[in-house]
Amino acid sequence: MIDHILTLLIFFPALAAMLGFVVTKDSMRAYGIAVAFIEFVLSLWLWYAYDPMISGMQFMESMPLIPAFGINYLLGVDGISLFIIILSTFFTLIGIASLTETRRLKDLIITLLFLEMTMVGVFAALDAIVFYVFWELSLVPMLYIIGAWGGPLRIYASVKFFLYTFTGSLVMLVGMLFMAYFYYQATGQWSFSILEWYRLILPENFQLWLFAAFFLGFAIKVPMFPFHTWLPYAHGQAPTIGSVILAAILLKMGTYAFVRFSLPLFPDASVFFMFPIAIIAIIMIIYTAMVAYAQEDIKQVVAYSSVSHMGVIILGTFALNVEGVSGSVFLMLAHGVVSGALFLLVGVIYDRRHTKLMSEFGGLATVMPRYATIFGIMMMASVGLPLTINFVGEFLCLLGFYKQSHMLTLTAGVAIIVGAIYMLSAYKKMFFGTVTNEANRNLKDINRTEMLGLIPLVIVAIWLGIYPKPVLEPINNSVESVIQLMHDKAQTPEAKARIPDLSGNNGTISLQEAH
Amino acid sequence: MELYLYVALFAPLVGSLYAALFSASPKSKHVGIVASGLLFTSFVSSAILLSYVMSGHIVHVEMMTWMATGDLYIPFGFVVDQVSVVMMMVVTIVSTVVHIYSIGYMDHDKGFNRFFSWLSAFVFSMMVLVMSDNFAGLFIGWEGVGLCSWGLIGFWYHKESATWAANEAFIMNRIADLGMLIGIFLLYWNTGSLQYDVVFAEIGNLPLVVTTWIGIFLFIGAMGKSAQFPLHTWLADAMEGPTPVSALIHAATMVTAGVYLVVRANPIYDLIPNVGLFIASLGAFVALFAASMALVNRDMKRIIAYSTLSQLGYMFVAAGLGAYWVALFHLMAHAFFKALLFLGAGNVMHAMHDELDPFKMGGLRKVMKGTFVMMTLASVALAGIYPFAGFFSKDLILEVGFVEHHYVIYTVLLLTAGLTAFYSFRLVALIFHGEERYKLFGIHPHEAYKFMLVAMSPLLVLAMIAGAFKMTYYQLVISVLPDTQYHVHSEMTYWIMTIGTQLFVIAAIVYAYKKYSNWNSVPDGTSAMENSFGYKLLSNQYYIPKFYEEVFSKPYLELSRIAWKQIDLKIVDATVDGIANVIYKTGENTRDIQNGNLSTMLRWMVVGLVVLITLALAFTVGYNAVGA
Amino acid sequence: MFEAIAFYLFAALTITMFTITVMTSQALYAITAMAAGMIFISAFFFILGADFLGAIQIIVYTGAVMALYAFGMMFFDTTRDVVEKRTNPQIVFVLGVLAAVMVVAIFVAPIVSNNIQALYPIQEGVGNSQAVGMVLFTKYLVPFELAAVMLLVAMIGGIVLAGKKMDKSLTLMKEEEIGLMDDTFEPKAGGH
Amino acid sequence: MEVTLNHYLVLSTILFAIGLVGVMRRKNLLMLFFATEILLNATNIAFAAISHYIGDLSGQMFAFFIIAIAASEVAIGLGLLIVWFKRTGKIDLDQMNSMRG
Repeated sequence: MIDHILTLLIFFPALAAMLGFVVTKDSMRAYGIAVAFIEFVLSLWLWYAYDPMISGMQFMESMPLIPAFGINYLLGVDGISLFIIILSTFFTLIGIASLTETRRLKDLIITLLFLEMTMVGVFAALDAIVFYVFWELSLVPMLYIIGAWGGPLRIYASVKFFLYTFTGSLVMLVGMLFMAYFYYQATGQWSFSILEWYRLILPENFQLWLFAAFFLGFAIKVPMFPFHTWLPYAHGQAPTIGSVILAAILLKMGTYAFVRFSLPLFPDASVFFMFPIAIIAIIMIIYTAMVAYAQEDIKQVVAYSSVSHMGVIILGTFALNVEGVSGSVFLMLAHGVVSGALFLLVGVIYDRRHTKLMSEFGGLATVMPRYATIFGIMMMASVGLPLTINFVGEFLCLLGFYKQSHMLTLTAGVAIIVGAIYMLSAYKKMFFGTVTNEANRNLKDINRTEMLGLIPLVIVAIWLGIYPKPVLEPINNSVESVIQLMHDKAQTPEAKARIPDLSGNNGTISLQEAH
Repeated sequence: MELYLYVALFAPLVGSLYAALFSASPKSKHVGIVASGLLFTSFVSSAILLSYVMSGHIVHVEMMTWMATGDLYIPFGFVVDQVSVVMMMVVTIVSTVVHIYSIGYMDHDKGFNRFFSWLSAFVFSMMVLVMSDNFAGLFIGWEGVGLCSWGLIGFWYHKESATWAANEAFIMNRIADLGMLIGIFLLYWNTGSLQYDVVFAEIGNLPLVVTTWIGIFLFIGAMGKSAQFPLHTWLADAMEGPTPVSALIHAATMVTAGVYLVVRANPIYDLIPNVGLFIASLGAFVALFAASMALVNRDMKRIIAYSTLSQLGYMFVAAGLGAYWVALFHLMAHAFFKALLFLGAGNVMHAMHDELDPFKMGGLRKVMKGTFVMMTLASVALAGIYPFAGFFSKDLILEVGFVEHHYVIYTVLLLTAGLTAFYSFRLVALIFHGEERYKLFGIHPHEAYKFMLVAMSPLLVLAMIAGAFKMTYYQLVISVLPDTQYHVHSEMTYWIMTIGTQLFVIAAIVYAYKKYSNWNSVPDGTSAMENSFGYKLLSNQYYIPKFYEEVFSKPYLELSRIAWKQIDLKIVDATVDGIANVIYKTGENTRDIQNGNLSTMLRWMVVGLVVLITLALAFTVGYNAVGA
Repeated sequence: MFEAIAFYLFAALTITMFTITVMTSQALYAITAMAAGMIFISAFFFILGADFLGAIQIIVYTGAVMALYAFGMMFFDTTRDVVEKRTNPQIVFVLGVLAAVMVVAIFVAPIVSNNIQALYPIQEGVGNSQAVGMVLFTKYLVPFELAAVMLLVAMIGGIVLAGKKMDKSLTLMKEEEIGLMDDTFEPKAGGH
Repeated sequence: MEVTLNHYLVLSTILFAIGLVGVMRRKNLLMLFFATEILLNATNIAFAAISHYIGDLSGQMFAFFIIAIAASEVAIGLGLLIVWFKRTGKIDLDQMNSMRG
């Protein structure tokens, strides 16, 4: 069973979702929680069985799909993808457990389970086509969630979300096909296996074009400035669960793909584009933080803060050293936990008041102390206070990028200031002061169901902030092999200089050998 | 000894968590008692560690790994050496006193339990800050105290001014923290580690320019925490918090973290005397600058806050001039008498029902004997009168300035010493002497609980006798800090200086008493002095808060609005929608082709045919041209 | 010389006839002109030595196709003038001429013609019909059979389409009635 | 005065253009059918001519099949036309806009 655990992880939720159609409405919720829980336990088992000392792919599965074109059903996890998979199953569980939606609950849970399949699939896929299929499939349940359970502008938002990301990924598909074609030209046989592609050393000008093609697909997904505008709409209109999954997992697909594809495939191009991308990332960080500060809707604040944090992740990724990339992978998890929790928290208040405007609130700390406390903890995590999960990631990202550029990091570091500004002012508007709105006077504090979803997140946010080692270590080992691979493949002298050479200071096996 | 270290470190945390458990429930006295008890335990452990360290040992433990990736390795490591143990003693003594005092002070507050949770959490963060053996751990404590300061300034969160001040403090500190973070990055990439011992061993090998930058960035961090100009405005506003908080955080401990950082990083600053001189100059400037603002202020707590700021300036002068042990000594002495002063002010506030304007008080000496004595003695110590603590530490700083031939700094500090004495006794005179103006406002003052006064007494004792420990202290810390002696060259000069300073200070005190001890009216803003330019300038804090408001806060908000409404919605998003619209409109327009009219379709078919044929022709011609 | 005269003569005739077909507003003129044009075209086939094709042309077009059109026209009111739309006649002609010019340009340019080689050369001493037959029943047997089937299908289709319910005037029936009729596939009792 | 392949091709093109003009300007479906016949015949001439000048029978074969197709087209087309006429009473092209997009 452990040999096929990835297949199991991918298709178990889908099968369960199929079965879900025959489950009665009343027991659907319990059924959904049970399935998500089993899936989560399976993913924990995956972690348990994972050997953190091996940097290469583990639990690999392969099955030919279209042998003539080298398309295989190829799965595997390493330290980079392992935790994002666990995060996906974790958030699906939390999301289903804390569902407060009453309209067509059954459909919603089935959709979520399908979504879980696509998410796990994306992160476990090692074949570009399989990856692409899951990548695109993930749009469908999300489209449905926003379009069916969303706010008044849901159709606009969902169509925008779909078309925007779809356009980007089509360009990415072209890139993938070209990549396979180059592989064919170089070796005489077709392959879409990412690990096979890793071995390919492309001429620099090819790398630039391919990098650009992949970049567009990933950047829209992340979303990077100036492709970010679909996100506020999607978040603004999506139901709570949609926002949670979107922020926690779906956005991570973009940054994950950068680490999985762009970096090891195109080391020279990565170095070439490092500074332009870093500048975009910095614009993202500061500009969206400012936009977040101007928002009147608490959910939009969280949405824009997501973009801002994604900027830090991108910056860390393009630090191109172990510290930065490990930090960015870690920050993906951290941001997933924190922004997911923040969206859940916004959902809590939305369920009670059916408004998200901050001006409607004020003085909530008196009425809902527990809610204010949890919100405060998560806000501080989002601001990046040490000993919370976000700090580890942000610190490493900035530390890593500092090696590449002093001035840019200094500018990017403004993140910790502007982040504090919008978050604290939003918190002040919502929780501090006296209760002025009569409707708020008798609000109920967090109930048990909501606690069930939020407490684990608080625990994770603090636990991994204090003791990130169990997660950081496997990430570090896998990232080291990626960086080493990049260094070995790099051709231009600048790339050789920018990407550190790690050989000799550790015994990790490079990806090629592992494969 | 490791056990004592852990007890000293984690007892406050346990207290905080214990209090947090009850934070939602109504006031329960046991919370305060347990928290204070645990703090006392921490104090006892620190004292045991002190005796151990005094015998020449150092306790260094590594609890566990925090972050490890690539070459980066950051553990949770703690070191108790001669410097940190001094800080630990200061922190635990003052915080134990403040905890016990708070049981009485916060007696009637609804958030009693919550208060203790925050307060103990603060002490824990402060302990982490001083005990850490690496810069990252220091940064944890650094941010931790910032967080607790935020929570405590905004403790009365229903007050707009309190929450505003809390956010201001946090954000200002964040600005400085960025500098500190950059300093840490520089250290890591140049020395490969963040451990103090490794860094300090390596620092000599670095190019001077790098060291300079490291020093500058770390000092920027210190500037924020210690509220040095231009990041000073938050400290006065932070007085919105409960008074024990002001005593503990904004006088005795947290604000001195910046000084501690410079003292701790003395091997770095020793290499860059230019930066050190800058630090000293800024310190001297802030000392005078803050003192001048305290002269006219009409808010009791703000006056003491400015005095804190001013004293921090003194400390930075000492630290900047390389007299690290002097800076640390003044830090210690200042912690005692300033905390005492604040707690006394707290008593007065309680008695006056949260009235802060000293002009509305007067004559409180009769009803508040204990507080009167304590505050007067604390003010004497602050003014630096022999044989109180302030004399030994503050005069030493003056001597340092003199001996190092920085006469400008020396003059400024001397002048400031006079101002300090003046405003301190202006305050004392206005509060405790003269007519009982509070009667006009129908207030019936009463003395604080007895146990609060008892709790304050250790501070009183320390404020009086701390100077006696000077040599012990000196012997202790020179094993870590550079042993710099400051002797004025001739005996004669020394005595002239000392006595001259004392006389100057006493003259200032007498003047203050004369001017204010018989004050009999509440100024209403009509007197000539209050309308003079100088007065207005000072009472508006040189218009700096207003300047920040106009130049930074408002434009930032405005810019944010523009970024959202104009750029994000009207440019970025509109472009995206525009592209979509172009495609949509194209479809809408070309839809006429598909109008179902077959004859139109036929025509289009012919158009297509013509186009295709043209293309075929063009390509064949082109092909032939190339082929030929 | 004779060939040239014949070519130009028939070319002129064909063009004239077809122009009339396209431009006239009288359906009867049009069909008559077209029938004539078809016959003139067969003349080209004879000139070109494709005797069999010429014969087929006359038989199929002037025999079968024209007869079909003639029968078809009986259903319609062909006596009145056909009103054509006059929205943008110049576009029509411009496009037509443009297409023609382009095609001519392609053909006249000696690009295509030089590169063509005979796959099935015309054998000497064998009559055209015989040669056609030989190629048609060897190389093009399957297409030929398919064409046969297609013609059969077309025939049956034509009969079914045109002959179905000749007694009904679908014009006077409502949409629903027609739909109903298609469903039942039987004429309603008491219909028209 | 020799008649070359190009003469035939030009003739064929001219006829084709006439057909195109007819296709475009006719609104009456029956007349449109005539125009399509012209188009088909124009190509037939080209095929036959090429066949002759190249010395290859394939051209004639194509013409042959085109004639077959033309015949089928007329049969089916007229059938449809009659059904349409019976339903609407018109054979006006502009009326047929049920395929409006």
